[in-house]
Amino acid sequence: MIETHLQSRVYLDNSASTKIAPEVLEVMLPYFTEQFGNASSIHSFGQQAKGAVDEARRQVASLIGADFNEIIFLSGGTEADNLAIRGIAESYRSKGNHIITSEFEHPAVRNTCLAFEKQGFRVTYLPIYENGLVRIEDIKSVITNDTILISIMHANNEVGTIQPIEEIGALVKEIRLERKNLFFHTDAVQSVGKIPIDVKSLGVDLLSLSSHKIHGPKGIGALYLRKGIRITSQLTGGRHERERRAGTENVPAIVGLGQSAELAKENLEKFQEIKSLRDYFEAGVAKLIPEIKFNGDKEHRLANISNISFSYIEGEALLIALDLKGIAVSTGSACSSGSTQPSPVLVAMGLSKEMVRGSIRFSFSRYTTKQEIDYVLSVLPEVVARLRNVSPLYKQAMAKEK
Amino acid sequence: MIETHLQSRVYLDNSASTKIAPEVLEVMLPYFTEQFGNASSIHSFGQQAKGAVDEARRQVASLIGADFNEIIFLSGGTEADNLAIRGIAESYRSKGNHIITSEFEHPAVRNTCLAFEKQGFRVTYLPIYENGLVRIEDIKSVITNDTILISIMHANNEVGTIQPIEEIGALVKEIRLERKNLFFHTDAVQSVGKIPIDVKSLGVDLLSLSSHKIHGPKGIGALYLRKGIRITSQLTGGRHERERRAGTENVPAIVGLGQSAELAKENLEKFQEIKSLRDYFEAGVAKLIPEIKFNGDKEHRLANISNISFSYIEGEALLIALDLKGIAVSTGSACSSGSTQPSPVLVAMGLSKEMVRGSIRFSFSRYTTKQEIDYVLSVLPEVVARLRNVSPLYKQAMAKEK
Amino acid sequence: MQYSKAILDHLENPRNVGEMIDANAIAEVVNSACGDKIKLFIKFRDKKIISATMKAYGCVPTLSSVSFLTEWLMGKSFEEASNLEVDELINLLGGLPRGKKHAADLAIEALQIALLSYKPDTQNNS
Amino acid sequence: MQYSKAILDHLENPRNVGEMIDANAIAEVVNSACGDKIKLFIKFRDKKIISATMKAYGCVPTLSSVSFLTEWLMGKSFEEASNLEVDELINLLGGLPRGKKHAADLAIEALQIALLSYKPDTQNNS
Ligand SMILES: Cc1ncc(COP(=O)(O)O)c(C=O)c1O
Ligand SMILES: Cc1ncc(COP(=O)(O)O)c(C=O)c1O
Repeated sequence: MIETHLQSRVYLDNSASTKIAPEVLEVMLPYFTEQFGNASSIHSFGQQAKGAVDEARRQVASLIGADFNEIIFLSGGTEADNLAIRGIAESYRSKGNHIITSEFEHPAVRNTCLAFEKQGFRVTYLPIYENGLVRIEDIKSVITNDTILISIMHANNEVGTIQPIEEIGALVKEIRLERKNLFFHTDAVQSVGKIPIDVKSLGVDLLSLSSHKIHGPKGIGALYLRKGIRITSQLTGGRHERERRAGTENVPAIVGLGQSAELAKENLEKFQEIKSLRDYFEAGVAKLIPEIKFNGDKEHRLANISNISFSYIEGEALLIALDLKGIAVSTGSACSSGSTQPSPVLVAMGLSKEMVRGSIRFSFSRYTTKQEIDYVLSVLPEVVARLRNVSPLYKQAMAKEK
Repeated sequence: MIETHLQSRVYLDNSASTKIAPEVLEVMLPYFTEQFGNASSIHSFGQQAKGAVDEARRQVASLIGADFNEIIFLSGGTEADNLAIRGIAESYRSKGNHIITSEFEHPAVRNTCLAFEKQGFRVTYLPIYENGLVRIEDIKSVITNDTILISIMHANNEVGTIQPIEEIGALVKEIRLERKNLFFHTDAVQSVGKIPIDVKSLGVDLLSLSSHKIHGPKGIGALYLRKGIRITSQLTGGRHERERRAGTENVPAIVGLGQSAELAKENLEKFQEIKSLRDYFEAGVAKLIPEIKFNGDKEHRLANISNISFSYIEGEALLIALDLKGIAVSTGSACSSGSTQPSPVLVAMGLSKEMVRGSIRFSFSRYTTKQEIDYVLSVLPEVVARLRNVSPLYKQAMAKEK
Repeated sequence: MQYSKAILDHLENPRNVGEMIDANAIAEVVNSACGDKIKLFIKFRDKKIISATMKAYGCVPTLSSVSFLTEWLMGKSFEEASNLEVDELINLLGGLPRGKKHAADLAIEALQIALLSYKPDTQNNS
Repeated sequence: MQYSKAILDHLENPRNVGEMIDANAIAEVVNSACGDKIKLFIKFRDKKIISATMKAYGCVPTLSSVSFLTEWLMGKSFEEASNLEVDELINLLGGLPRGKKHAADLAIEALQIALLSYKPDTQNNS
C-alpha cells in the first residue's frame, strides 16, 4: 500500500528542502565529470572552474542587488548565519557587546546567539506578537551604544511571516549617522527567490541565503557582506573567497546555486501565483475541517507557506498518517526521549501548548500543482477525523461544548 | 592550438583535486532528483535521505577502521582541520594552552594554529628536515604539561612524505597514562584512500579527510572523532551530526563521499601500482633532464606524488608552458603582486629559494596511464630546455661551470 | 522516524477505539513531560479479558502501542496481562526508533494502572 | 591566471633570446621582492633601434613582457622607446591578470635603464 502512494507522492515540505530544478542539475554535471579542476589551480582545468565560480557569483549577486565582490560562498544557510554573527561579534567585540535578535529565529541564529551569551555578550531576544512580527518600537527601546549587531530574519521558516526589514534597515542607517559600529544582518534563507530582494533598499549589511531552498543543490549557500565591513573568518586555511572563507571551492554546487538563483529571479513573478494555490488550499481546509487555526500574519507572509494547528491531535501522528498517504509535510512538534520540544517560533507567537503540538506546515513550490492540492484536500479531512476520533482530548472538548 | 591539446589533456594535479569516479556520480544522482528530502525530516523523503547518510557513514568509518558514530560529516578537509583544532582548543582551554604542530602543515592547520596564537595559545612548529619528516625526539623535547593538542599531518600535500604517525600515536598514549588531556590530530586528507589507515593502530584521536581528493565530490569531508572526546561545535544551529556540526546534511555529496571511500578501499592495493608508474616517470626525467632535484624522502612517500625542482626556471612559467601542451601540474611557487610566496613546506625542507621557485608537483591517480606519462616525458625536456635557454641564471651557471 | 509496519498499520487502522462504559479495569495516564495521554478500558469475564478499548493522544508510537495492546489483551488472564513488560511490547511492535521508548512505557503504565483498578469482587458477569 | 593569447604566444615562442655583444644600450634589473630578473640588450643605428634581445627569469608575464618588448622596439626612436608607459605595454600585451602588473613594471624599468645607459656619442655605427 505504501508503494502505491510513493508513486504519486505530494511534496509539501519545500521550506525544509526543495527538489533540484532539472536545469540546475544539467549545468552542474560537467563540473563533476570534465571540468573537475580545483578553482585555485593555475592551469586551464583550474581556470575553467574559476570562471564558472565567477559567473555564479554574478548570478547570485544579481538576484539580491549586490556587487560581485560582496558574495561569499560557503556551505549553506547555517554557515552563513554563523559567519555573519560570529564574524561580526568577534571582529567588533571591542566596540560593544550587545546583540539584538528575536525570539523567532532559526536555530542557526538562535543557538549562535546563545553561544555568545556564554562569551560575555548580552543578547536581547525581541518578542514576537501573535501575528509573528517584531515591532520596530521594541528595537528602538532596547538598542544601546553597546549594540553592534541586529539579526532579524527576513521571512520565518515555520509560518512564513515577513518582517519589516526595510524599516529596521532605515532605523539602523539613522543610528549609524551617529555611531558607526552597528551592523544589520538578516537571515533571508526562506525569502530569497520568493520575494524581490534588494540588499540596498532593505538596508542590510549582511544577508544569508541557502541554495537547497530554491531548487539548487544542498551544501552550498552564500553570505552577502556589504563592502567595507571586516569580518573575522571562521574557517582559516587557503586564501579562498578573498580570505573570508577557506576551503576548496565546491564548484559544481556553486554553479548550481548560481543557476538556481538565476531561475529564481526569472520566476519571481510566477512565484506569486503560488499564493492563489495556497489560498485555495486554506479555503478548502477551512471549509472541510472544523477547529483549526491558521498561524501567522495573513498579509505579511510568504506565498508558499501555510501553517495550520489542528486541535486535539498531535503533529507527528498527523504527519506520519499523511506520509502514509504519500503527502510530505512538517510539524512544529517534535517529541523525543519523552519530552516534547515545541517550536519556539509558535510558542513565541503565543499559541497554547496543544495548538503548537497540533501544528503542521504545508510549504509549496513553483512545481506544486492544483491536482496535488486537490488530492491533499481529499485526504486531509478523513485523516484528521480519524486521529481526532482516537483522541481523548477531542471527546472532552465535544463534551464541554454540549 | 590550445583546442587540440584540450582534447588529450593529461591531468597530473590529483593532489589538488581529482576527477569524480563515474560510479560515485551515479549513486549521487538519485539524491539530487528524486530522494531530495531533508535528512532531518520525519516523512519518507527525509527518512530515505537519512538512510543514505547512515550508509555513507558506515562506508567512511570502514575505510579508516572507525565506528559509525565517530564520523562527523562536514564541508571538506579545511573544515575538518578547523573543527579538530578549534574544537579541541576551545573545549580543553582550561587544561592547557600549548599546541604542537609542524612547519609543514597545510594552511588549514597552519593558519588555524596561527589564529590561536593570537588568542593566547603557545604553538610549537616542529622542524622538518631535508627528507620532509618530523622527528619523534623533537616532539618529546617540546611537549609539556600544558600541551593539549598535537596536530601533525599524515602525508604531505606537496612532496607526499608520510610522517611517523604511529610512533607519535604511541608516544601520546604513553603520556596519556599520566595526564589525560592530550589529544592527537592528523590531517590525513592526502593519505586516506592511498595507504591503508586504521585509526586505532595509528593511535590518533582526530583525523581529517576530504572527498574530492579520492574521486568523490567537492564540498564534503569528514572528521573522525574518537568516542568520548568532547569538542566545541564551530557551527551552531540545528541538531545535526549529534550536535557537533549544524547545517542541513548535504545528502548527495555525503552519499558520494561514502561511495568514493568504498571504491578507495577496494582499490587500495591497486593504488600501489601507481608507484611503478611514478618511478618510471622519475627515472625518465632523471635521464632526460639535467640539473634537477627530487624533493622529499624516497621511502616514506605516497605512491602518487613526484615533486621536482628544475634549476634556473620558475615554476609558474613551466606550469603554464606545460598547460599549453595539455598537461596540468602545480607549483610550490606563487608570485603575486610582485612578491613570491614560496611554499613554506619546501622552505622548511631547507631548499634554496631558487629551487623552491623552480619546483613542480606531478600528482597521479588510479586513472593515470603509461601513455600519459610517455607523453609528458616527450614534452617536458623540450619545455624545460626552452625556458632555461631564456633564463639569465642558466647562462651564469653554465659560465661558472666552465 | 523509521516506524515498523505494525506501528504504521495501527496508526492507519487504530483498533478498538472508544470508551467502554462497562469496563471493569480502567486507566488514564499522562506523560507530563511530553503531554501524551492514554485512556485504557478493559473488561474481564471468567478471569479472562474479553474486550479492551482505548483513546490516545500523542505521537505515533503512543497511539500504536495502546492500539496494539487492546488486541493483544484479548483472551489474556490477569496474570498474563500483568507480566507484559516494556521490552516485550517493543518487540511485539517490531521495535521503536531511538528516543521513542517512552511511548511503550506509557502504554505499559496504563496497563498496570488498569490492572490495579480491577476489583474481581465487583466483577460484573453479565 | 587567465593570460592573453599574446602572452601565451610569447611564452611558447620567446623572441630574440640571447645576449648581444655589440649592444649599445643594456640593462639588468631584478625585482628583489619576487626574484624576477630581466636582461635587455638594445642596438641603435642612425637613431633607430635595429635590434633588441633579452634574457628573463620569472613568471609568465615577466618573460612575455620583455619578449614582446624586443619586437616592439624594432625601428623605434629613442624618444618613442622612452615614451612607452606601463599601462600601454599592458594594453599591448592584451591585459594582465590581477597581481601581475609588476611584470610590466619590471620590463619598463629594464627599458628605461637600458635607455639611460645609451650614450649617443659612443654610438657604434658598424
Ligand atoms: C530561516 C532559515 N535559516 C537557516 C537555515 C539553515 O540553512 P541550511 O539548511 O542551508 O543550513 C534554514 C533552513 O534549514 C532556514 O529555514
Ligand atoms: C593536506 C591537506 N589538508 C587539507 C586540505 C583541505 O581540504 P579541502 O580542499 O577539502 O578544503 C587539503 C587540500 O586542499 C590538503 O591537501
